[in-house]
Amino acid sequence: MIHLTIDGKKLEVEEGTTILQAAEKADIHIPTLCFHPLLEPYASCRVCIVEVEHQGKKELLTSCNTLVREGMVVETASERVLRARKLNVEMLLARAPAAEPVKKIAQELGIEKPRFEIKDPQEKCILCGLCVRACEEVVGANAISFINRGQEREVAPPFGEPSEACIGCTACAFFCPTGAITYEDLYGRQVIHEELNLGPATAIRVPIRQAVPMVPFIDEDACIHFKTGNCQLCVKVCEKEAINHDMKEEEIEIEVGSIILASGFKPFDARRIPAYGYGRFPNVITALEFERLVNASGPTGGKILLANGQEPKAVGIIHCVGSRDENYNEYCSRVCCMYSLKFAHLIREKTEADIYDFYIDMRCFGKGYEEFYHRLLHEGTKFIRGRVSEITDIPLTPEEEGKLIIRVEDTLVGTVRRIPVDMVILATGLEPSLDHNEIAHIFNISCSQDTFFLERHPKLAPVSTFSDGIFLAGTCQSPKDIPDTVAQAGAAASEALALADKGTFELEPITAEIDEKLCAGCQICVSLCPFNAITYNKEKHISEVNDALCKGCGTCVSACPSGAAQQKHFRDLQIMAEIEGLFID
Amino acid sequence: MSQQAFEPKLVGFLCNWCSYTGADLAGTARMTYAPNLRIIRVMCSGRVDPQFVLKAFQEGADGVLISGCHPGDCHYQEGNYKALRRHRLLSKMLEQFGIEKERFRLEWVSAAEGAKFQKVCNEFTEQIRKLGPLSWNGGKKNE
Amino acid sequence: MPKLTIEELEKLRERAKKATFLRETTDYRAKITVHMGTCGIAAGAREIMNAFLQELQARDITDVLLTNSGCAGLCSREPMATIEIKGQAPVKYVDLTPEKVKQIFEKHVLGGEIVQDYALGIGSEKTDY
Amino acid sequence: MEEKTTPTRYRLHLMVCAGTACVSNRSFEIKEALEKELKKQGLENEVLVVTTGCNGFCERGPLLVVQPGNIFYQQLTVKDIPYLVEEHFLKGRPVQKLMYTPPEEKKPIPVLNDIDFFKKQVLIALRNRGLIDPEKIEDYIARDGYRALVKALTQMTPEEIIEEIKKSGLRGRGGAGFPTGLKWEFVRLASPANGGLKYLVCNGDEGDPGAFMDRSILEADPHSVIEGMVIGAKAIGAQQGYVYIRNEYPLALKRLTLALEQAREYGLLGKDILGTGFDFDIKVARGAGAFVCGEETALLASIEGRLGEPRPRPPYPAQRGLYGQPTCINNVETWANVPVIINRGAEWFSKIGTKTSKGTKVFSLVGKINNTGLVEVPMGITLREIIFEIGGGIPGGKEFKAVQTGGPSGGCIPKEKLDLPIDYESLTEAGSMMGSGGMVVMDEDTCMVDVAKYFLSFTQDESCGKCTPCREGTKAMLDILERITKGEGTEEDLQLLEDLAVSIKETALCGLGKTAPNPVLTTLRYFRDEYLTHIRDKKCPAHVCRDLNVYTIDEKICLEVGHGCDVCRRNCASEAIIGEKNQPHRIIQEKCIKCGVCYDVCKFGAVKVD
Repeated sequence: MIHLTIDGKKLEVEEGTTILQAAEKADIHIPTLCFHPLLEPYASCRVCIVEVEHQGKKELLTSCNTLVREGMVVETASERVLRARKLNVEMLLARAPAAEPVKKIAQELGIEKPRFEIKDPQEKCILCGLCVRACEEVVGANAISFINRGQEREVAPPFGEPSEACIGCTACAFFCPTGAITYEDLYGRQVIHEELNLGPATAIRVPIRQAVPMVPFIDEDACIHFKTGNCQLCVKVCEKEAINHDMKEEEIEIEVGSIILASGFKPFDARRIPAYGYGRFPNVITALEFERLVNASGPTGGKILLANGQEPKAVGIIHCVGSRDENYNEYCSRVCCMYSLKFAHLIREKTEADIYDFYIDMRCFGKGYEEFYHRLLHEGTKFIRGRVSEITDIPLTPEEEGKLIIRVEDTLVGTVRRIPVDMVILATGLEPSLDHNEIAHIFNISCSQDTFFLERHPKLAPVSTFSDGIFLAGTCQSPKDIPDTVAQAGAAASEALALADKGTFELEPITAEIDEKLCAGCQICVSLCPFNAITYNKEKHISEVNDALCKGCGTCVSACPSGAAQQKHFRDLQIMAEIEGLFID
Repeated sequence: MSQQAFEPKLVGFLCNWCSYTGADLAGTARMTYAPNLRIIRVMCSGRVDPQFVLKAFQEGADGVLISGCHPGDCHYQEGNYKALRRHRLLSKMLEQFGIEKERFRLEWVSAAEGAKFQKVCNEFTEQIRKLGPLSWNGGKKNE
Repeated sequence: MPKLTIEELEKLRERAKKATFLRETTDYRAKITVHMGTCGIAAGAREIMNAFLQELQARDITDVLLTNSGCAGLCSREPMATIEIKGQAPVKYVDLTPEKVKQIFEKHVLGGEIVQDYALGIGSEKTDY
Repeated sequence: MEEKTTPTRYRLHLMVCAGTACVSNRSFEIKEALEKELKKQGLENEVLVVTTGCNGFCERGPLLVVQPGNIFYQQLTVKDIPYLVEEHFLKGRPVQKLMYTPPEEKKPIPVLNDIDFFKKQVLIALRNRGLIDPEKIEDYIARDGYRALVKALTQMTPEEIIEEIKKSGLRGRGGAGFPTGLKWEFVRLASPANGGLKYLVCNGDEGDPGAFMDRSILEADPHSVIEGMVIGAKAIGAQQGYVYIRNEYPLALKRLTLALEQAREYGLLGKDILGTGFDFDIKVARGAGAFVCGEETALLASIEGRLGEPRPRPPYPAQRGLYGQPTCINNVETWANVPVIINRGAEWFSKIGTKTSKGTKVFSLVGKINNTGLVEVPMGITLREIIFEIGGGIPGGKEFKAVQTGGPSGGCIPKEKLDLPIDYESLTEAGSMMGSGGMVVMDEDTCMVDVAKYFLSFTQDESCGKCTPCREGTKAMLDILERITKGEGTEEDLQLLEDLAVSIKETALCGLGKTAPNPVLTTLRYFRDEYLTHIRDKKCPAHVCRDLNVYTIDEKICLEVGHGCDVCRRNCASEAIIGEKNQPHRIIQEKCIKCGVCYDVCKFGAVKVD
C-alpha cells in the first residue's frame, strides 16, 4: 500500500495505481481528454496534468500515466497546474472549436475565446488518438493511424485510401469523444443502422426485450474478438467475470424418456411476393416489424412513425400474405386475422390514421374473437374484402402523390380500387422453422402435406407422433395461436408425464422371435437388425431376439432362410393366409 | 372376358407408418381411387418377404405393389432400403419367370401423401389393365 | 576469412601496426633523407630511394624514417643521402649507388658505424630525431 | 590462418579526408588525381593513398595529411595535384601555398598539430580520426581496436564492466547526460518479459541543424561504435543490437554496413565472439529523417516499424523498450567512448573533464566562425577557448554576439557567458543544454528574434504532433514571433510568448517539446531588449527582419560620390526608386518591397538601411 496526499486528502492506494485513479477514489475530479479507462494511457492531451511533489522535487506530471509513489504530494488544481492546463485547453479549443468536451473543460476553466488562430471553426478532432488506439489495442485491426507530423497530423487509413484492414466495427467512432468520426465517413464500409432494422446493434445483446431467459449473448458474427482475436473489452468491464470468449458450443447428451418438440415457426418471407414491394418501399413493413415499432422499448419508443419520422395518415393492413395462396402456402396461418385486428386497434389508439384492412375471409374463431372484430367494425376500420394485387408508388392522381397505392379488387363492390396509404403492414403467415426437415429426420417423424410435423392421429393422438415418446406442441405441428399452443403444450406435457409417472413402458407386441429348433445359426438376421436386438448365442449356436430392443419391423423375418425367425402377429403363415384370402372371390 | 371388362387384381403391401397411413389419409380425405388394390398391412416394407410377392402372383394377382416410407424416413431406420434391394433382385427374377417387371412396383408414399397414394393406385391399375391378366400359376400344379 | 581467435587477433594487430606505423610513430631511431632535387633524380636518386626502401622492407624495420628532401646544394656529388642517428650528428653520403646503400644501411643505420669512404662530411649539430 | 609476408613498406601515407564534407568538396577526385599522378611519377610503390574519415577541419576541405610528419594540406583542387606530387612527394619540398595560413597571418603552418584548431583538442571518441581508413578493419585493429573487447570478454565480468563505466563518470552524449553506467546497470538488472531478449540500441539519429558528430564518427571510425556496443552487450546481457541511422547519411550507412560485415567475418560479431561463447549481433535500422525519432521512445517505435512518436515515460526503455523488452539505448559518441575507457581505465578517463562531467565532448562548430568543423574538447573548456582559439574567432572582424548550443533544443548563450566552463550542468544553468553537441556561433549581424524564430520553426515543423503543448504551442509561439518580426507584435504578445514557453517546457510529453522553447526562453533572458526594439520601435537592430527595414538614399553621397550612377534604379524590381543619371536618387517608401537589392548594388554606400 502506498500513502500519498492529493489536494490535502490523505490516501492509501495500491501500488501500481495511477494518480488519476487515486484521485477518482478520493472523489477529486481531474479533467481528461485523451484518457479512456479501457485503453492504455497515452498522455497526449496534457490536460490531466497535476503538480507533484516527491522527494523535494516539484514538477508537473500527467496524472493518467504517472504511478503513485510513497509520500507523494499531489495538487490537482494549483496555480501552476491551472495556468498550464488552461493554456493547453485554450490551444485545443483553437484547434477544434467544435469539440464539445473541450468546450466544456474550457468553460470550467473560464476560457471564453482562444487567443490563438482558429483554422477551422467546424473542426472537432482533437487528435487525442482514442480512435487509433481503439483500433490497435481493442480491435487489433490497425486500420487507422496518425499520418503526417505536427500541425498536419491527422487520423487516416494508410495512404488515405479505404483500408482493407478495416472490419467496419465502428469502435473508432464509439471511442471518439468529440464525434469527429462518423459512420458514414468510414468510406462507405459502414452500414447505417436503419430505423426499422431489426438487425444487431451491438455484438452483445439480448435477442429481444421480452426474451426468456433474459440473458445477453455474444453474436459471433458481429463480435470484434471473433474477427481479430482482440478487444475483449466486455471481459474487462464485467465485474462479475461472467464473460468467457473461449466458451464453445458443446454437445450435451441427456438421457430422457420422452421428448416434446416445440420447434416453432418462421414468418413467411414477404420478399417472395415482389408485387407487394417489401424491401423496396421503406414503409411496407411486416407484422413483426410493426410489432417492434409499436413496442414501447422499440426504436421509436412505441410511436407509430414512417421511415421519415412522420406519423402515417393512412395505413393498410394486408391479410393472408403467404397464406391461403396456391403460389405460396395453401393453408390458413390462423393467427394473422386476429393480430391484424389488434394492429388496426393499436393504430386507431395511437394515431389519427385511416385504417384499411384487406381480407379474404375474416377468421375469428376463438373465444371473444368475433366480438373483437365487431368492436373494430364500430371503431371505423375500413374492411375491404379482396386480395391485394399490387402495391405501387407510381401515382395516377394528385392525391396519390408521395403515397403507396394499394391495388385491390373489392369483391364486395366488384370493382378494382386504388387506395393510397402511407404505411402498409403485411400480415405474413407462418411457415415451419428453417431446420424443420432436419428435426423431422433426427426424430424420425413425418411431416404432413403442409410440411408441418404430422401427429399420430388428428383426433385420437393429436400430440403424439409415430415415434414412441416423442410429442408435439405448438406451431411446429400446425399454425396456431397462443391459446391453442398452450393447450397443446399442456397435452404434450401430460402425455410425457404419464409415461414418466407410470414408470413402465408398453412395448409393441409385434416383435420378432426365433425358433431355437429351426435356427441354423447363420446370423443373417444379426447383421440385418438395425436395433442390435438380435445376438448370437455361441453356446447354443443360435440367434436370439431381445424383446426389449426389438421394434418389430420384421426385416429379419423376411430374410431368415430357415424360417426360424417369425414376427408375432405378422407370421409368414398369417400373411400367406391373408394373401390367399384376398383371392377368394 | 373382354379387355374392357378386365379388372386387374392387385396386391399392395403397405408399411404401417407411411403408406398405410397415407392410404388412410386418402380415405379420410375422401379421395376416390381404383378399388383394384387389395391392401396387406405390414409393419415395414422391409418385412415383405419375396415369398409373399410370389405367393400373390401365384394366387392370381396381376400386379403387386410394395409401398414404404421415403428413403431416410423409415420408422425402423432402414427397412425401406432392404425392401428396395429386394425389389430390384425380385424384379429380375420375375422377368425370368416371364412376369413383366411392370407388374411389380415399389413406391414411396409418406403419411402425408394421400394424393400420391391415390395417383399411384390409379396409375398402377391402368398400367396393369393395359398389360392384361397374368394367369401365372407359379409352378403350382394345374388343378 | 575464417573467424578469429584472440591469439589470431593479436597477430593480426601486429601485422596491421607494421603497415600503418608511419602514420603515428614520431619516435624514430634514425632518419634517412634522400636528396631528390632535379639534379638528384637525374643522377639516380630514385634508385637510391628504392634501395633504402627495399632494405627497410626486407628487414621489416619500423623505427627508421625514410624521407626525401630537395636539392642539398652539391649537385655534382648527387645522388646524396643524409643519415641521422638519434643523438648523433648527421652524416651526408655522396655519389651513391644501390650497392653503397646496402653497405651504408648495414653498417651505419643498423650498426651505428659511419662508412667513412662514402661520407662527405659529418655535421656538427646533433639531431633529436 | 595463413601468415602473410610483411606488408609493403611505403615511404609516405597520404591521408585524404573522405568525410561527407570533404567528399562533397570532391575529395574522391583528389584521391584519384593523386593516384594517377603518383603512378605517372612511378611513386605508386613508395607512396600510399589512404581515405580517412572526417578530419574535423571541414571549413578547409578537401584535406590531405601527409604522414609521417603530419603535414597538413588544405583546400586542394585537382589542379594542384601534379605540382604537389612532384614537389613534395617526389622532390621532398613541401608546398607552402597549399598549407593552412590562419587569417590575419602571413606564414603558413605546415604541421597539423601546430594549428590552433587542432592544438586544444583532446581526442577520445575521435581518437582514430585521420589515422585510419574506416573501410579497413585492419587499420582499426592496428590502433588497438578490439583490444578492449578482448579484455571485456576474457578478463571482466559484466558487473566489473558496469563498475568501470560507472567509475569513469561517462554520461550520455546524446543530450540529457544520464550516467551511462547506471543505465547499463538498470538494464542488466531488468528481466525480459516472456523469456525474451534484452536489446541494445545505438542512437545515430542526428537531427539538429548544423550538427554532424554522429555522422562523422560513424564515417570515420565505425568499428569503435561496434566495439563499444559489443562491450555494452556483454555488460547488460543483450544478444541483439540495433544501430538506428538516418538514411540521409549514405556514406555513414555504407561504412557502418561494411564494418559490420567485416566484424562478423572476423568473428567479432555474431555467434561465439572470439571463441568466448558470447553471442551478439547488430542490425542496422534506417530512419527516414524525422527529428523526433532521435527521442529514444520514438526511435524504438520507429525500429519496431510503428509511427515514430514518443510515448510517456516511465516505463523507461531500460524497463520496457524495444519490443517491450529491457533496452539500453546510447548515442553514437557514447558508444565510441566505451572501448577507450575499458582499455585505459576509468581512472584515466575520469581525470579529464570537470567534477560532474567527465571525458571529452565532440562539438560541431558552425555558423559565423572562421574554423567550422568538428572538434573534440575536454569537458570544462570554456566557450571562449572553443570559439576564439579552436574556432579562430569571428570572420570579417565582426563582433561575437551569441552561441547557440544543443541544437534546436538548446539555447543561446551571450558573450557575457563566454568564460563558462562547458559541462552538462553549466549549460543547463545558462538555459541551454549540452544536446548532442551542435554549436552555432552568431555574430553582430544576427537578429536574436530571427534566430529564435528559425529554431522554433524547425521544432514546430518536426514536432510529431502527439501532445498538445508541442503541436499547438510551438505553432502559437511561432505565430507570435512571426508577428514580432513583422513589426506587428505587442507587449502582451511577449507575455503570452513567455507563458507559452514556460508551459510547454513544463507540460510537453517528450524531450523535443520540453526543450523546444529553450531558444525563445534564452533569447528572452539574454536579449529581451532586442524583442522590445522589434515591438516598440518596430526596428530590427541587425536588419535581418526585412519587414522592419527602411531603406533610404543619402542624396549627398549619391550625388557627390556616386554621381547619381542610376544602378539602384535600374535594379529596383518594384520601381520604387526615382532619379536620373547624375542626379540624386530617392526611394518611394510606399512602393518599396524591402528586398534590399539597392543596398547590395550601391557601390558608394549611399543606400542606408534603418
